[in-house]
This record gives sequence, structure tokens and C-alpha cells, in this order.
Amino acid sequence: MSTVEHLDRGPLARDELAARVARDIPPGSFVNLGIGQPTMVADHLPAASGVVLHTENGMLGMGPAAHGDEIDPDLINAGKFPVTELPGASYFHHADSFAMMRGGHLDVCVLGAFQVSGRGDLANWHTGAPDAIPAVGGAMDLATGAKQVFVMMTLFAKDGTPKLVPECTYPLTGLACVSRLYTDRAVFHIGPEGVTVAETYGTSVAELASRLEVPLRTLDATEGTNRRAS
Amino acid sequence: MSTVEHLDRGPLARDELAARVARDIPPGSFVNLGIGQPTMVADHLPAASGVVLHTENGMLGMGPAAHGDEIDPDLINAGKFPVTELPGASYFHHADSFAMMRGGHLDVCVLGAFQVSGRGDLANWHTGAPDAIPAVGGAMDLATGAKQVFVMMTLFAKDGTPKLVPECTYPLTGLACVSRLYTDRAVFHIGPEGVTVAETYGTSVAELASRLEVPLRTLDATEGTNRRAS
Amino acid sequence: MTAVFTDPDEAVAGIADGSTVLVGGFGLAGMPIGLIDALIRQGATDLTVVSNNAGNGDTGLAALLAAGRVRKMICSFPRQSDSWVFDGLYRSGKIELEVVPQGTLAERMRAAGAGIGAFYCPTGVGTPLAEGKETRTIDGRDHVLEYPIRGDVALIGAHVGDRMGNLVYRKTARNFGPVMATAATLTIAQVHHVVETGGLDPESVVTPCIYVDRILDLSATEGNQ
Amino acid sequence: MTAVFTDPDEAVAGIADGSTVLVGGFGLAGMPIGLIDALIRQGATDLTVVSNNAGNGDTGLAALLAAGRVRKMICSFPRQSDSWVFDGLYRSGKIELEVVPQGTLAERMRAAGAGIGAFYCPTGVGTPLAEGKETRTIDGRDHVLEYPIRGDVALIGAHVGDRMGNLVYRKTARNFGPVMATAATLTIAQVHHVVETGGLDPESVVTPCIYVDRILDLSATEGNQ
Repeated sequence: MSTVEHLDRGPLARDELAARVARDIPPGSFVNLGIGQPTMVADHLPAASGVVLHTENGMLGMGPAAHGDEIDPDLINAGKFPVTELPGASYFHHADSFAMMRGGHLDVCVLGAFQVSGRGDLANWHTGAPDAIPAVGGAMDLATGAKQVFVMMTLFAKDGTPKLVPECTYPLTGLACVSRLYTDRAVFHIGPEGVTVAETYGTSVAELASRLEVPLRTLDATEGTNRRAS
Repeated sequence: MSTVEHLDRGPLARDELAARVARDIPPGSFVNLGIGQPTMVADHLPAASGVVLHTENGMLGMGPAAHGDEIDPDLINAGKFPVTELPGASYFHHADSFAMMRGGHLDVCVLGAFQVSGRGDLANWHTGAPDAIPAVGGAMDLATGAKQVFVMMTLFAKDGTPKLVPECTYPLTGLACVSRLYTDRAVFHIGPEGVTVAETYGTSVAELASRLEVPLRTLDATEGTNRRAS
Repeated sequence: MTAVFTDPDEAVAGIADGSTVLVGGFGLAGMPIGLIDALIRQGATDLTVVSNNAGNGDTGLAALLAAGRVRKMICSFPRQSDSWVFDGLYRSGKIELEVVPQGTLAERMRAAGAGIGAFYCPTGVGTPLAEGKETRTIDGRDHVLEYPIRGDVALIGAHVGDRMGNLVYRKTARNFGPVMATAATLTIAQVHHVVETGGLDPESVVTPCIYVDRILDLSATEGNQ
Repeated sequence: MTAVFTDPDEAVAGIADGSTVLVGGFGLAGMPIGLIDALIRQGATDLTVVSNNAGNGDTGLAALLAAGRVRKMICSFPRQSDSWVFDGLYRSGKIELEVVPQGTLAERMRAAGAGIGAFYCPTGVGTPLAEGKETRTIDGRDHVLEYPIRGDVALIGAHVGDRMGNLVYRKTARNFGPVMATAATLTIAQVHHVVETGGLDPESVVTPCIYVDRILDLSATEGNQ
């Protein structure tokens, strides 16, 4: 497989990004979707995929959002929105739920981020602003515990500064934990060898390399190894 | 309350000893009865006492031994004998069961012993014989975890040597954990102040003091404090 | 032995000033509102409250905070869209805050209930929440040493209790309740109703009666509404 | 995703020589005899077996020991009235033994499943079983440092499973099963029968399906007897 540059289109819309993440979740996986944008990934997981959703407030087999009469105040997700229960669900208390997370039993978690570093460090819980009230929730537990941590975010902040950075400047959530980074402009694989561009959207690897301070590699089909991008 | 010397009778029989222990278990207590002789204490707990029995293989609300059609191979006690279930029972797994024990939630456990020291050290799992196969089970967990550890044993071994000793010579189960020692010859309270004789059976405090190498105190009704026995 | 109350004020009697109070619930699910309201009336102050969040809106835990009874919050996620009471107290320096990762919060209370002296935990390594904590590399992985959080009191919400004190929960309202019940000297549970002993399936009991000191039966009150 | 088997030999396929195998059960309650018999036929050897006891009589775990497949036993209580197979191997120096207090055994497997690197435990302090272990005084109480026990494989017995792999147990046969299921890379559960997904009450599931890789459905075999 080699890096694919989609130059005939613009960046991914939020919904397209969620669909792109969903495509990479292996059938039958146990998955935790973080609060906010990651929740949208659920809409793109076909029922036949057999993916089982975990919510850290004590449930496996979480179904879609509840509406109307389905709403039950005792049945909420980690974002505290009403959800539904699928056949084969189970409930457990918080220590058991986080034992499941910390123990490495979840195949994938999908999180949002403020910043991701080229080593896969994650910053997503605290802006570090002096007046901000810190609130971490289950972010560190997920970042540390899941077998694979997928991050979805825009590649650039509103002011144009990159959010994929050599070193996170925001307070860290976890060290070297992110394995895949899904953004509107590109999909990156992150590992001990560094950052590899898997796909781009409305931009080229060369353009990304010029805007990011992180060294980028590309997938090389012939050699089966990664190559440093120019 | 002062020390009572029952000189008009012989030592307690096993069943009398079990009854004597049962008398000291407060109503409504949560209690674990060790394998062997301590199991007999259950027969002397009136139903109205509201004592709830724990068995470390995962049950609260254990009932009496099962007989005939009641026998269910899935319902056994720590000694692996078939037992019954009382209304209000609950089942839990081994880690939860020992969390309950280690966490100090059981009011009383009753254990047998090879030796108890004057500081309340307990030796009840291993004779230390070179060819003996060590097997500890839940003895250390109970000795460490229960709020009060009651021991029941004969005061003297068959060869006449005392089992209440200055220092245990058998391998230890727990340090300074025994609070009450119930024997055929006497009931002892053990605490930071030492060993206090509460009651004797067919012997006197003076006779005990002559046969034991552990300093003995007596309960003193007038002063409300313990007094060193002569 | 578990005592069953129908009067919330009797259920919370005796909570001392300066207590550490574990408060169940995740958002509003499993939040023991009846017990918290009673605690406000009871008047204990200078409290340390351990709960996942730091109150929503102006009721329940937020009202306890607003009444100035809480010296310190230990929680994972104080900041919410409707946590204005806590936010105001925090910004004006009127309350202490200890932020703990949610799973570490649960595990520290589990450790208290399970008699574990401390544990090495991989969560939070290298982050500001691990600052000042002892660390150790085990099997090539870094861990921080975490200590138990014990409560003097736990206030939890369950679904049904029996007269002996066994509890079952409902759906995600289970959350912190079973853990907190094990970690406090005095555990008080509010339930929607109480059944006779033997009325719960022993295989399905989530909190065994040994962990429950008092039950507040809400059925009379809720039935009146 | 959990695979359901009716053939015990297929259920245990692939267990490698040298594996650490967690074997559920307390005495015979919850003992996964069907899986152990299949493991004997499967032939894996040089095993480390973690189980509360070290076999009873001549069947099940005792038969695995008698077949010379076990290099080391980790257990709390090997010596029983009918543990002659283990006793003989031990006395002739043909098997290693690590004796662990029962609760520490359970907690060490729980730690493996829960991602805890190590924990300070008060059990066994000052006894021969704490010799050589790191100790620490916490809040005035001595503790020993205990490390996780991980399994390559867990063989457990449960009561009923659903097609997704959720399990419920029966009475005291629950014992070590739920803990071992969390602590092994490959968890294989034998159950008396399997129901369709949705056939178990979500409130009463004891082992969520995430911990179960394979289920052996005994209903066909047991029905034939």
C-alpha cells in the first residue's frame, strides 16, 4: 500500500471524517468513542460489523442515542446523553469498567485532541489557560488503556497553527499513546518510526510537509516500508 | 467484670467450646467460621441473632450443612462441604470475596490454631515439618482482614505442651492478629497489654500461670483494669 | 445490621463536620439527591466531597456546595455546562480541588474497600496529574503510586434494596455506587423501594448487605409525587 | 468476537507448550473438567498452572498433573484429602510449587486483568510467604508488594453463556472464574448451555463478553449422558 493523495477534492467534512475512522475499525472490535465528535463514528459502523461499544460509565453493548419515549435517565453515555441498550449488553460498576479499560481489553478508543505530537503524545484535557478549571474525566484512562488510540481532529487550529506538533505545548493526557491520527486533511499512522502519511484530502504530502514541523514519511508499496517524505 | 474460675467442673468439651465462642459473637455480626472445629460454632448461633455467615469461596448468608436432596455441587463452603443458602444471601467472585475480608468488613472470624503467642501472633497453616506440603488457603487473609480474630483450640497439645506460647515456633499465619483465644481450659483476651484470663474451666488462674510461659493478667471488677496474675 | 428509614433526615443523622463524604452518581444517574438534600438540612460542614462531578445546576451536590459546606472536592470532571456553582467557588478561591483520572478515582476507592495499601497505576504517567507522585517502572512500563481514598460516609443511589441491606442498581445508574459502598465507614443508600429479605435474586445482588449500614426507602415520598 | 464450540478438542486448539494456564474452580465447584480433559488430549506440556487447589482424585487437574504436563503449580491449597497425585509429584521433586494466600492469588490475577502494575497487600506480612518480598509501611501498617499473575490461557466453568460470550455463574461455582477471565490472553469457558444474544439479563451478566474468547457448549454432550 502506498500513500494516497486525494487532490481532486477538498478536506474531509466532519461526517466524512467520522466515516473514515469507522472504516478502520476492525469488525468485532470492542470500542470506546470519546465525548463529542468521536461519538459520530457510531453512525458509520454497520450493524453487521459486530462492533461492541463500551461507555466508561459502566456498559458494554451501548446502542444509538435515545429519543422520545426511549429516554431513560438511568441509561446515559459518558457525555451524559441518553442512549439505548442493544441485545447482549451488560452493566458493571465504575471500578470494573475502568479495570476493563486500564487492563487493555478495549481494541480501540477514538478521542478528540487539542494536540498530538510526532511521538504520539496526546493533549486533550486541559488548555493550560490560567483561568481554566481542570477536568480530566476518563481521557487519561482511555489514552493509557486501549490497545489502539485513534484521534480525530482538524489538522490546523482556526488560526492556522498545526495541531500535529513536535512537542505538545498543552498539558499531556498520555505519552506515546496515539497510533492513528484522523484529520480533515490527512490520515497519519504514528509509531516508533515516526509519523507516516497514509492519505491526504485536498492537499499533498509535500504541502503538508511544508506546513508541519513534524518529519513525515510516506507508505511505500514497492519496498513495503515507510519512506521519509521530501 | 472480673475473671471467673469455674473450678466445679472439668475442661470444656468441643461442643461446649463452640457454644462458648458463639456466646461472644455480637448479634448482627458478619462472621467467617474457619474450616474444621470453628464450623461447629454455627450450630450455636440462634437464628434471632441475625448473624450472617460469610464463606470465602464467594457467599454471604450461608446456611447450615446440606443433606440429602439439598446437596448441590455448586453450593459448598470453604471446607468444600455442601451447604445451604439463607434468604438474603448473595454470591460474588473470589477477588470480591477477599476484598471483603482484607478490607476489614467482617466483624469476626473464628479460626483453629497450632499456636498463639502472647502478642496474638497466630500459627495455623503449616507445621513446618520438612515433609509437609504447605497449604495456606484463606487463613492469612482472614487473620489479617477480620476486625476481630477469635481462635479456638485445646490449650495443651497431646503431649502436654502449651499452645499459648511466648513466641510461635510454627510458621506464622499473621502477626498480632488474635484478639480472643477460646480453649478447653480458659478464655483469654489478647491485646497490647498482654494476655488476660477471662474465664477458666476446671482449673485456676494460678494453675494456668504455672503451666504457661506467658504472663497472665486477670480482669479486675473493682478497678476496671487488668491486673497481672500472680 | 442495616437500618431502613423512610425519613431522609433520620437517614443522615450523625454525619460529623469535617467528614469525607463519597457521593455516588455520574451526572444525575445514580445521584442520591434525597440524601444530599437531607445532608444540607443536617448541617454538617467543612466536608471533603468525593464524586465524579462537582454538581449540576442549583440542586443536589451543587446546592451543598452553594451552602458553603464543602472545603474540598475530589473529582474527575468538575467542569460541566451547568457547573456554575462550583466554577464560581473555585474561581473565587473558596474551594479546594483535587482532579483525579476517573478510573484512578474509582480504583483508589476500591483499594480503600479492599484493604489494598497502595497500587502502581499506569494512568496519568508523564502528565500534570502525576506530578509529585512516586513512580516506578514495572515490566518496562511506568506507573505512579496511588493511595486509597476512604470515606467517613458514602451517600449512594441504588434501585431496590432488601431489608438486610442487599442492593441492586439499574442500568448505568450503577456507576460509582457499588465501589463507594465498600469504601466508607458509614454507607447510606437511597432506593426506590425496599423488598423483604429473600426478595432479591442472590445471583444478581450487586452490593452485598455487609457494605450497607442504612437504607432510605423513597417509595413513600416518591409515591406521593 | 467469541466463538462457540461443541467439540471440546476444537475449543482448546492452539494452546502452546510452556503456557501459563489459569484453571477455575474451588474444589470441584466451577472446575472446567471438559476443558481440562481436552487439554490433556491436546498435549500441551511444560505448563504453569494457576488454580486454587492442585487436583482432586485422579481426574481433571489431577489427571493433567499425572500426565506430566505441569512444570509448576501456583495455588493456595494444594494439600487435600484426595490430592495424592500432586503430593506424589511434589515429594519426588517433579513439580515446582508456589503457595500464595488465597486472596492474594485472586487479587494478583485481578491486577493482571485490571492493568495494575503491582499492589501493597497486608496479607502474609511477617510470615514465610512474604520472605524475600519488598515491604512498605503505609499508615502504620506493614504491607508486601505483590505483582500480577497473567495467564496465556484461562479455562473456566460458568453456568450459561450467550452467543456473544456473556456469562453467568451459579452459586459458589462462580469463585475464580470471573477473575481469571479478565487475566488471560485467551479465555475459554465451558457452559452448561448457550442462549441467543439477548437471552441474559444485562443487569445480571457477571463476565461481560469482552473477556471471553471461546465458549464450549456442553449441552449436547451432557444431554447424551
